[in-house]
Amino acid sequence: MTTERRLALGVASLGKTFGAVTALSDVTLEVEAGSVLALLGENGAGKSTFISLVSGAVTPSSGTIEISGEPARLNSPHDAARLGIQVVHQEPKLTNEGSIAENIFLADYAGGTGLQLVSLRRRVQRAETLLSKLGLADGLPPVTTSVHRLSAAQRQLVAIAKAMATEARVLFLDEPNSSLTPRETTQLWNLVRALRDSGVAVIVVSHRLSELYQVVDRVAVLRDGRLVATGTAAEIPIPRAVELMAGRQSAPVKRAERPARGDVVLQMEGVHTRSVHGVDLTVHAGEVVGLAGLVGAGRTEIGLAACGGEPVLAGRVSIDGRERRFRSPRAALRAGVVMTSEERRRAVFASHDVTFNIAGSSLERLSRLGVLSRGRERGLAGDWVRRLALRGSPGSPILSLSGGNQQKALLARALAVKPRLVILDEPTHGIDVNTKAEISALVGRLAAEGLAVIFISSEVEELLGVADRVAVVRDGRIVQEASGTDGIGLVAAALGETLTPRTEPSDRSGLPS
Amino acid sequence: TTASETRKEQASTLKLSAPDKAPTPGERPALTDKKPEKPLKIAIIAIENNPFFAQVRTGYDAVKPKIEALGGKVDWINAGTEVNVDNVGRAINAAVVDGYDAIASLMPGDGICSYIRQATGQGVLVAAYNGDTTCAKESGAVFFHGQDLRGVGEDAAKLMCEATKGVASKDKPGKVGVETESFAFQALEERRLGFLDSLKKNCPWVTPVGDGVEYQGSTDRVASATRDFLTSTPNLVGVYVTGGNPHVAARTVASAGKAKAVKVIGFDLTKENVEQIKAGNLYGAIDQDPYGQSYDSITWLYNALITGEAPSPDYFVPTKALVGTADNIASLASGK
Amino acid sequence: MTQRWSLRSAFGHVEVALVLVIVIVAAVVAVQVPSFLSTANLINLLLAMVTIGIVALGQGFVIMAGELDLSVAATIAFTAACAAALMRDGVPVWFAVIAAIAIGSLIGLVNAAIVLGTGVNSFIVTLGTLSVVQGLTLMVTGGLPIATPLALSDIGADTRVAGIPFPVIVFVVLAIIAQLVLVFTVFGRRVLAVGDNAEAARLAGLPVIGTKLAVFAIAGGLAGVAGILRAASLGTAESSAGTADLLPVIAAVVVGGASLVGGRGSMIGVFLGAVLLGMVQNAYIILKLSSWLQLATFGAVVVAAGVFDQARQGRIGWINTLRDRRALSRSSNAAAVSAGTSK
Amino acid sequence: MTQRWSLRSAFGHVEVALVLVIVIVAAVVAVQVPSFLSTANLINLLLAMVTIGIVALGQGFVIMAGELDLSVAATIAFTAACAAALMRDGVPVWFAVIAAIAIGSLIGLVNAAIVLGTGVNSFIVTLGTLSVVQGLTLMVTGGLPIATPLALSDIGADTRVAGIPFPVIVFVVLAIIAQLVLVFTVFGRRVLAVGDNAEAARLAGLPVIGTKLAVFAIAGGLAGVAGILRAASLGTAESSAGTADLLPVIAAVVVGGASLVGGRGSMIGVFLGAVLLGMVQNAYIILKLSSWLQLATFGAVVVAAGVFDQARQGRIGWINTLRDRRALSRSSNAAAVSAGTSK
Ligand SMILES: Nc1ncnc2c1ncn2[C@@H]1O[C@H](COP(=O)(O)OP(=O)(O)OP(=O)(O)O)[C@@H](O)[C@H]1O
Ligand SMILES: Nc1ncnc2c1ncn2[C@@H]1O[C@H](COP(=O)(O)OP(=O)(O)OP(=O)(O)O)[C@@H](O)[C@H]1O
Ligand SMILES: [Mg+2]
Ligand SMILES: [Mg+2]
Repeated sequence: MTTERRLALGVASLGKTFGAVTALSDVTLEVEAGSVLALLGENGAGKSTFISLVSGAVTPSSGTIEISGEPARLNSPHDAARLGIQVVHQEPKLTNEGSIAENIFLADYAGGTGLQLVSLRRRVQRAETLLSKLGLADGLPPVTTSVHRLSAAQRQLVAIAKAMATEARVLFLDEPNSSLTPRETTQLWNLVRALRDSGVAVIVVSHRLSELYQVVDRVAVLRDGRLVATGTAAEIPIPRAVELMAGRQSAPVKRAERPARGDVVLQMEGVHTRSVHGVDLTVHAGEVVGLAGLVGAGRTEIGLAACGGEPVLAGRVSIDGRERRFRSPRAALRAGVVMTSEERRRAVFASHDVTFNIAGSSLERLSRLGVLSRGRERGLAGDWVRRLALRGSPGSPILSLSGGNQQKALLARALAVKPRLVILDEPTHGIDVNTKAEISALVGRLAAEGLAVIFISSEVEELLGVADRVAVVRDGRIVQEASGTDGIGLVAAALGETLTPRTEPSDRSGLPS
Repeated sequence: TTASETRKEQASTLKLSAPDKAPTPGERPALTDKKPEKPLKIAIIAIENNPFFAQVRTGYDAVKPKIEALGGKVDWINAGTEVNVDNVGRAINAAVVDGYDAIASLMPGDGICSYIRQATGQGVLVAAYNGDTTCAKESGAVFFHGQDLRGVGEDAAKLMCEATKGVASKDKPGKVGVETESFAFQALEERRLGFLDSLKKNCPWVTPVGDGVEYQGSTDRVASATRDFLTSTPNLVGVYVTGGNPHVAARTVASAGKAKAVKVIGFDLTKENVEQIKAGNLYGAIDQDPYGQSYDSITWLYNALITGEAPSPDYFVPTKALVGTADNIASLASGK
Repeated sequence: MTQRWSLRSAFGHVEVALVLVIVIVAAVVAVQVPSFLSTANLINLLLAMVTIGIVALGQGFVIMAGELDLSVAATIAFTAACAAALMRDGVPVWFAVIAAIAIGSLIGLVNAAIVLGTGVNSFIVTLGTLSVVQGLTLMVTGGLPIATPLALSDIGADTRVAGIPFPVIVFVVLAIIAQLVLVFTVFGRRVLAVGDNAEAARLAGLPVIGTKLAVFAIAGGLAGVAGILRAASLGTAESSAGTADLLPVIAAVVVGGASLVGGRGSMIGVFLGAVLLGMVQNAYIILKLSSWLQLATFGAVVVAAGVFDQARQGRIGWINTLRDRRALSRSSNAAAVSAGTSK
Repeated sequence: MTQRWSLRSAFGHVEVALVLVIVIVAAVVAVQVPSFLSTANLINLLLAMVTIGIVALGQGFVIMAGELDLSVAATIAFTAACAAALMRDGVPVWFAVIAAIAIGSLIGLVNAAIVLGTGVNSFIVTLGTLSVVQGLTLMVTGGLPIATPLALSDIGADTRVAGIPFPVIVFVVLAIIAQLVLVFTVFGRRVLAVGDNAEAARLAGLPVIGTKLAVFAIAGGLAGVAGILRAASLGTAESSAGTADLLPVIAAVVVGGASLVGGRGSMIGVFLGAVLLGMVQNAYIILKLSSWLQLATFGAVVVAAGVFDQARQGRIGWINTLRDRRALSRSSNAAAVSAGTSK
């Protein structure tokens, strides 16, 4: 497209080690201005590390970085920002007490003595203008709302707006769509295209390859911290990319055959919570029920109501035919009901290792008379590390794991209690394609063994791949149920959106400007 | 008006006539039998959470009905739980606002004088008791009734010299461990420094172990410091405690079996201290007549309000420094 | 829901909640002792909290930035002692005043340098420096008070402007400035952002180190101001003035609604927190409460202020649930009626 | 890199780091005064820290569970006073001892109930109850110490088993039990999990409320144990409303390596933290340090222990950065050479 090739970013022999772990080694890569690069790789491949290095958040152990053709020495994120590098981090980095507007313009506070005055009113106006320009205003409450009142997806929107608030030359998006629904993702891709056309280099990390391929020009694949391939999206189509990421051919995951569904495990009748209004839901043993819905629809809340995480204000929740009034998730756990959280940072025990994190819900089972058997604890953790192909040893600190692997540990925590019913809230949030398929398969297998599963996801395709039935949630109510392969249309329709047909990677049309 | 101006104007506000002679310490002063012409009230500012102040309280309890029989009013104002300038100052201010005609105030340190100046500036009669003497006079306080702190520190040293006669001498020098409640609390520093000075003068062969240690109101640390002195100093002959709880030191020395060799000296004849003196563990304690600190001060304030007469030509009216030792403790204790 | 919202907007700020608590306490006391509300007493009450209050403003910045500074309690006495020693040695008063504030800031900077340079929790660092500064005070004073010159008392409690003691004016002015700085300047926003999420602040390019250095320096400097004002009022620099101020200073900040983990707070809240504590102390003297009641009352008010703040924010989970349940059963009765008709 | 790793595994635990600091301090002191290492002195040193140490074990549980309990400082005196009053009134000694521990636990439960029921930060709640409990102590004692019967001194400092004072044995045994509980029991795990991330623990089905109730009850109960042992050793229950034990108790826990935000810590660390503090206090008597040096040394050791712990964990950012940068410049020089040849 552009005749003169302008390099926005170039790195040579970039590497990073954390203690004994090599997160990235010898990566040499160039990104042109005005292009979108997909950075692909399995969990722990080094994608986030790459971004941290190039955005000045972490000092590289080796290698050089050039920004716009100039060698750059990045001592801080501030240095990188001055050179036009903006990042949407995998975990949104926001201040909790700050308002949406304040977070969007947080970088305004970066320079100067600090004695400049701030105008609250102007900041609010600018934030409103920016959000509506970006088309993100609909998904968010008023810009004066504190961030701690937002859901994970809403926080992600704020983080995106924050990165867009400054003129960027290089924009990194680390899993920007991981909790977004298709509609918001489409919106985001439109933004990305517009930026690309104005000459920005955009580097996107995402495990939702089919969504991602709607927008990318080039693809770079990392495996075990090394760059294994680069090419145009046409040269490396999705199946090839998946192969490169894994380093092997991946067998297509077959949907496990399940016996006919068993007895009713969970029955919710007219359940009300703060933001759920009269939900009826039945889940049988051996059945996977998906919950679909837009951001803030109330899917998490339904799960919490079922597992004692949120007080049920009215209605009945029965497990195995007995009415239960769980006062806490602990009571639910005793009855065989567990839930995994959609938000990693609210779920991990950050100062402890993988074993501690996996064994968290199973302590009683691993102990006699209150004394813990550390051998059995290690055994349990080791088992699950193997079963989920978790990359990291049972003894490694949980925070040293990549995001996806942390997610696996949390999944293991829930499954290790051998529940009757498991509620998985965005369990594949940030998990790579192969693992996602593995998790889907695992869920299928467990269901086949008689487990009842509620599977909450904002990815409709995934839901239809794993669920026997999908319930669509809107405004705290179940508005539709669908099953079967043609359910996708129904669900999409119920969500009030048309799933965009997969656009060709080279397609450049449809830019709103 | 700035403060420096006001301060210069002071001292002229209160005019009392002085009697010819100072009262004899120890005897309880007589209360005038005149009734007040208009309602009159006197406050004593104190705290209430330790054995010493419990004794002060008994003096107050004794004098209160006598004055109230005459038609006056006396109140005990709790300044808080800790004797410090902020607490006592706050209480003085509150008493002034509350319309007291006279206040007997504790003296936690020089800083209190500015509050006294404020109070006397508003025509309130102020007396100082228990603590330091130097600046209250300039601030307009009518008298100070209490211990001469440096003086009793010196007395304590003399007592220590006497106590250690048998165990230390010119040829056989001895050590004394000093335990102070706080290195930064003025009254206790006077007691500590007076002790150290006088020790050097009176029996130079008995020398302190360093500057001493601070126990900050912790009985545990009185005990542990005593034990530490005992183990680390083979020729320890004495322990001197400037603040509360010398009985803990005495007990610790005794349980180490060193009561004969190591003499403990402290202040105040509280119940616990008396017991330890009787048991032969505490060599001596110097009393400061806590009963009189309240009883006498309040009496004199009432008299001054009615008769316009100060208790003494001197500003400083010392309390009787009774020294309680095994020899006289029986009679002292029964005399109370 | 709407009801909850209107309630919230009425008690929308910690300041309003505190003012309410203050009014209630004042009313209760004034009914017993009317002179409680006399101008003279109100001035006493403020005057008594000047030291704690000013230091609490500085501590407020530190706490809102996610740190804690225990050492300020010792800095008050140390700066005053240094200034008094300087004046005693013939240094001009104005210079000694500036020196005291500078020394306070310097101590703050040392604290910050240790915290930032080693990553040791500021609680531990300042627990250590608290003791070190107390030691230095003893070194300077030898444990005895140092008298300050008459000229210094021009900024002391005896100097009144329009009937209000000078230190009180300083306190009020500093509280207002602190609040303006916190809310309307970039620095203030940085403090809150850094205290809320230092990592987010760093990634957004905010000068985390500079901000933390500044808050500790401010806290030390304000301890210097408090020390000087106290010495000026008392005419002497005490060497004891020590850890008695430690807990009240922190109490004023947290009663004032600041979050102990940083990121949230108000300087007007700190001011009101100090006033509330001062008021309680004043009240129990006026009411002639016995020692044990003084202590118990003080403790109860601290807890009550905390509970009130939580209730105001609608953060007491079980109350919310109860209310929601009641509201729902009311509306579902109504719904059942209408459903019954429609069936 | 490998070198750093071997270093880390050698100093792998806070306990090892503390033992090293303790050995260094001991060596420095013993060089000056050999008798420092005498059995008698070592026993003194432990005995001096019994109260603080036992209470710090309880505080350790509370801090590791992500809370803080300031009130324990007052509970020590209160429980002792209650027990002494009961014994004075003829209640059997063993019963009074149990009562003291029960009363302590009860106070802990009240603290926990307020914290859990209202969501008010435990710092504020226990700042308040600290004062309330001090008040109750005065109410019970009237400000006067209460003598304890001779029989109680059987568990006091004068009773020795194999030459070691009984309270020291209790302290050591409690520390060992506490460590075993923390590391090997479900309860210990829960404490660490709840302190690390209470929300996560709740959703994972851990009994958050029960665990927090338990840690506060343990802290109160251990304060009761400490109170009784102190009364037994002194022969009297003090009524002093002082907070002299407040900061040392917290200092022992954090010097012992526990994270103040919860989730991490060791009871052996707490034990060693208390020993280190006791040792410093003992050392300056032995070394005859001047008053200001006593305070300054104490502070310096607290800071040094913190810094040492950080360094051991390789957490001092700028040291790491320096090392990384040096490694980088070495490797990028190499890279530049190879890049030069490839061009
Ligand atoms: N701070 C750290 N300390 C130790 N190891 C780390 C640290 N950060 C990352 N790693 C390791 O570096 C490797 C790369 O991690 P990175 O977060 O870059 O992966 P990623 O490709 O972003 O994975 P994901 O898709 O799961 O987000 C992983 O093995 C991870 O465990
Ligand atoms: N702590 C809270 N305070 C206020 N409102 C909340 C809170 N938590 C959730 N909500 C609101 O409750 C509603 C349902 O939220 P929920 O998290 O169940 O939705 P969801 O379907 O899981 O969506 P998401 O994609 O955001 O996770 C939303 O409108 C949300 O804003
Ligand atoms: Mg990542
Ligand atoms: Mg959700």
